[in-house]
Amino acid sequence: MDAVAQSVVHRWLAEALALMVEHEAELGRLDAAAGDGDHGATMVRGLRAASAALTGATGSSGQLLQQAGAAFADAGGASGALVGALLATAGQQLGDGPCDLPTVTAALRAGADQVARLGKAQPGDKTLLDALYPFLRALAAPPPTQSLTVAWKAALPAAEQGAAATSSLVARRGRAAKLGARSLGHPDPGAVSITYLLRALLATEL
Amino acid sequence: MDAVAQSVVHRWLAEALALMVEHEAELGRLDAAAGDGDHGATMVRGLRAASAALTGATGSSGQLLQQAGAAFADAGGASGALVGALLATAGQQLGDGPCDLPTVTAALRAGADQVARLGKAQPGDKTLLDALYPFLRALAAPPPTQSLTVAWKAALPAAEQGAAATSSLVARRGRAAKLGARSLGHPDPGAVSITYLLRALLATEL
Amino acid sequence: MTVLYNDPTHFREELIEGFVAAYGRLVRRVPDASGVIATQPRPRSQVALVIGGGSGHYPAFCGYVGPGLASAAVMGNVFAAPSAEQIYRVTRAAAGDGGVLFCYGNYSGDVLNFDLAEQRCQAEGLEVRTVRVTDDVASAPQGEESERRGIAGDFFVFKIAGASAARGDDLETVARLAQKANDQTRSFGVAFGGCTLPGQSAPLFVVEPGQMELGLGVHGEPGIQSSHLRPAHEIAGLLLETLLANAPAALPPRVGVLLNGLGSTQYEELFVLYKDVHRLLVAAGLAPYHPVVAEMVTSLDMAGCSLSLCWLDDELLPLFDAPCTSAAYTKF
Amino acid sequence: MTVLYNDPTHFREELIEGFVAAYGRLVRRVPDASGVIATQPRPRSQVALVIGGGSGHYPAFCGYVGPGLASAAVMGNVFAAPSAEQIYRVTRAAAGDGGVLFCYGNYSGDVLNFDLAEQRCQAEGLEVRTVRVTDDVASAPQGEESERRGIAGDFFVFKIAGASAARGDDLETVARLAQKANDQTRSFGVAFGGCTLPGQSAPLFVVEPGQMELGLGVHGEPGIQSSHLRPAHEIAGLLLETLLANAPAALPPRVGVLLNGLGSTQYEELFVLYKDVHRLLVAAGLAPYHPVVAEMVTSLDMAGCSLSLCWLDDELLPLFDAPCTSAAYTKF
Ligand SMILES: Nc1ncnc2c1ncn2[C@@H]1O[C@H](COP(=O)(O)OP(=O)(O)O)[C@@H](O)[C@H]1O
Ligand SMILES: Nc1ncnc2c1ncn2[C@@H]1O[C@H](COP(=O)(O)OP(=O)(O)O)[C@@H](O)[C@H]1O
Ligand SMILES: [Mg+2]
Ligand SMILES: [Mg+2]
Ligand SMILES: [Mg+2]
Ligand SMILES: [Mg+2]
Repeated sequence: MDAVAQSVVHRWLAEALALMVEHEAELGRLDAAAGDGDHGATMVRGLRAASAALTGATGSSGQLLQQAGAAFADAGGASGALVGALLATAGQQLGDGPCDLPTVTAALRAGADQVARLGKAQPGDKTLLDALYPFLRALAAPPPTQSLTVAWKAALPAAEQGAAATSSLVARRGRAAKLGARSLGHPDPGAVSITYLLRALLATEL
Repeated sequence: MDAVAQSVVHRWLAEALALMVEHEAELGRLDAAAGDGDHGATMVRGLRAASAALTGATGSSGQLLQQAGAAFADAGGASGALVGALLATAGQQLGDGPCDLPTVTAALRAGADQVARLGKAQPGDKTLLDALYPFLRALAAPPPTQSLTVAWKAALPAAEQGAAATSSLVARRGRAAKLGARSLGHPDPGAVSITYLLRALLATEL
Repeated sequence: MTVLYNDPTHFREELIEGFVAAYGRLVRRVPDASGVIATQPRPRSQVALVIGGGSGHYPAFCGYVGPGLASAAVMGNVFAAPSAEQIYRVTRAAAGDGGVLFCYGNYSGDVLNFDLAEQRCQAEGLEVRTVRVTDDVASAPQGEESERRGIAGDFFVFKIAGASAARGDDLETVARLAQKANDQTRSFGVAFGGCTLPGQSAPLFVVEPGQMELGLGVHGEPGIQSSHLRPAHEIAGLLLETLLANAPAALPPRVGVLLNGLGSTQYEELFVLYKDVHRLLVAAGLAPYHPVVAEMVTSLDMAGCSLSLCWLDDELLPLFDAPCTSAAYTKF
Repeated sequence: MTVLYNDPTHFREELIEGFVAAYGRLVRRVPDASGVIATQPRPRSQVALVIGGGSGHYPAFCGYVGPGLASAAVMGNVFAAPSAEQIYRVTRAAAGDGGVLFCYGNYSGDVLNFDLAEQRCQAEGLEVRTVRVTDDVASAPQGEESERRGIAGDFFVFKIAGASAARGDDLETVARLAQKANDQTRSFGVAFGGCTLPGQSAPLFVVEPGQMELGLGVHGEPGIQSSHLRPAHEIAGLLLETLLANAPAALPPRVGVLLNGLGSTQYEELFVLYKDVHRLLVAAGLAPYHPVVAEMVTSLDMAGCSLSLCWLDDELLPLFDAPCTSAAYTKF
């Protein structure tokens, strides 16, 4: 059992929750544009449930992430199921492995692929994948020996640009997909919230 | 049959309707203050129904007023029943009599008394009676030989002052009575609309 | 806002036509009158229960016409009592040989018009009795119960009167039981926003953000008093305290309960409120019986709700439980 | 506006408690789960109909639980699908030996969570079938019917599936009939104003005065398209034209009709609208069968309405006609 890595998951959840609460109203407004306005509330609910589930929990980072994912999923909605699966699958892939760049990248990729599978979504469908996949590509750029923190920080703009670029996409998955061209002109709320989840990890001083 | 008097009722109805349409929104607002906002609409509906009923009708002024009252009553609401009864009773009392000051005054008094009886209302209860009775008192002041038009014109301010003075009364009859002190500060809509009915007669050049 | 209409002066006529077109399996139009009558024939000897009032309160009044409930409903214009003439015509169409019970909310316009119609019917030899619903404790103090106006308590009074008529009770009995249901019913409500009449663009009253109105009327009348908005559980306490302070004396604890939405208050909000209402009812020693949380007497699109309690003694209970069918309320 | 609440994060929990407190004669809480189950026992061999979705749509979904309708409802947070975990727990509580039919509106979140729950149940040997409601013609073009979202058409699909399960049909048959009901149902709606989530102060969307939104969603999603507001009779024409242009091919003329209010649209307005809807239905050669004009699938306090038609062939008719009891819909 890896005491440092374990506390990373705890600290990340705390940072992510704080960041999400800060942006809850903004995410609600983004979701209201072509959806039902609850994305901020659902993300906050999911992170609260995950934090609560991990109170006093011990285990590897992988195990803790899996637990966090299961609790997050119980927040319901599309993002509960998808972000929950993202965390749980990444945790499963991570297992007892080290929190280094190649292992974490592979874990996140497994999570993203699971989201794509469950949601039957592809890049370009205006979903959280449009922030996640650019981020994964950017993470894969540096040499595998690079520090996770440095690589993560360097990759973050790719996620943020990916999220911003969803403004000019027409939604093909999720609630907004039913509105056709009306989904144009606003970034996808799920893509934006993913950038907050990713950014929160930096504040935990890996 | 009195052809001149008959056309007075027709012309009065036309003038009253025009005046009421002009003030419909105002009467609605007055009624909304402590009631349900429909007094203007009900008065207009009643006058429209009365006009329609009298289209092509012939008879004495008394008979025509009776018909007008019956049609007005079908507008429903408190004011439909009361103003309808006012007109019908006045018409009945007027009968085939002349349209001179004593006869018309007696007819209007009979109508007002019928309103008080039906509505179980007294002066001071903040109802249309608080415009009608001061008007009747003022009509009784000049000698019986005075022209109806002159007397009517001279009495109108008494009705208007009576209506305005209802602002400082607490309603004891009608919808507004349930609101206690909340009915203070606005004149009674029924008292105000009665002044329009009375004023309309002047425009018909008796 | 009222947005769906054609000519506002034809609103009542069109809504009656639409109602009859939709629910022709239950009601038909009374020819040449603003009202509907149950299609299913009753034995001629049964008392005819005739209800009515202004429009704008659906399902009151036409939604309550059907077997086990009202025989007919007279429909006025929005928030205006139907005229005596219309009441007379509908009553004539509904009456058999058992006499007629008029049942309606205690408002000046309704009293005037129903009383005139009653006199006319009586003069023609038709026996008519009247029970006015006076459940709203906000509208007159104790000791003046009969001056109170009728709000959602209509539901209990109509249900019990309709069941009594349907089982064949005579007019005397139906009137007595309707009166008893009314005497054992109390309501109190709160409003969060006013309603807008068809053709008008401003609501009848506006409630400032963070405020509420206590003691609402169901015609867009503002409340008796303004107050600051509170969390749901405090509003539950307020509703219940007011009702219990005005409860009828010395009755067994079983109460029918109606938490009634006025129009634009969400059903989910009513359930959140009901959670604490129920808890407080039980804590007060009352036994809530088959509660109803729904829109049973509305006020166009007004925001707010009222709580009604009907003390169901052993005489009223089987009538409340009896089956009925109507557009708005079916029980079996 | 949502004004009646305590802590918005407890809104779902409190509304479930209030619903169960009020309608304990019909439903009970599934222990440790966000859902309710019918109190009246069914034969174990019967198919369990499990419905569900986000809260904010009452009477969908919990208001449809009872004999002849759904066996259980899973309740998500406001406008959020219930989680797979909750669906699993409620399904386990509802399932007998006859297998389970999941029935819900076709939304990404619901599909994800119900599918995950279905996989888990199947893995444990419990037979589950799924029928998604896809009635909203505005949400995907012809040829892509299965991509459409579910709105008020829920009512017909649940009613028919519930009646099929109640008469003892096997899972295969219940699923086939529910699918058929869905395939023969079309809806289209218009919105006049958005709704406000509990704890939020601004509505999800605003409709400018004199405008309306065509092709509403029941989650406060704006319409597919904005348009200028028209008189009721023109809106009736628009609703009907759109539905008829999207009608299923070659079916007999008898149609179930639901004119559904979303929350703050007045019942009286719906009847005014229905007058012309009915006329146009008949003029189009259709035979409206037992129309329902009511709030059957709401969207909090959203203003607007939708028209649903369900082509009732001889196989579906007796199921639509069958008796049922629930908090929101009772037929006998
Ligand atoms: N099928 C899907 N595949 C991938 N992502 C999806 C899918 N459906 C929805 N999403 C994501 O979920 C987000 C919406 O989340 P949220 O508002 O919480 O859920 P809901 O749509 O149930 O209200 C969207 O912005 C999108 O990123
Ligand atoms: N019992 C009564 N006696 C005398 N006048 C009354 C009575 N009830 C109501 N009114 C009069 O009727 C007016 C209200 O009329 P209206 O708004 O048309 O009727 P409603 O109260 O039925 O909406 C009041 O302003 C008052 O003047
Ligand atoms: Mg959303
Ligand atoms: Mg009025
Ligand atoms: Mg009125
Ligand atoms: Mg949602």
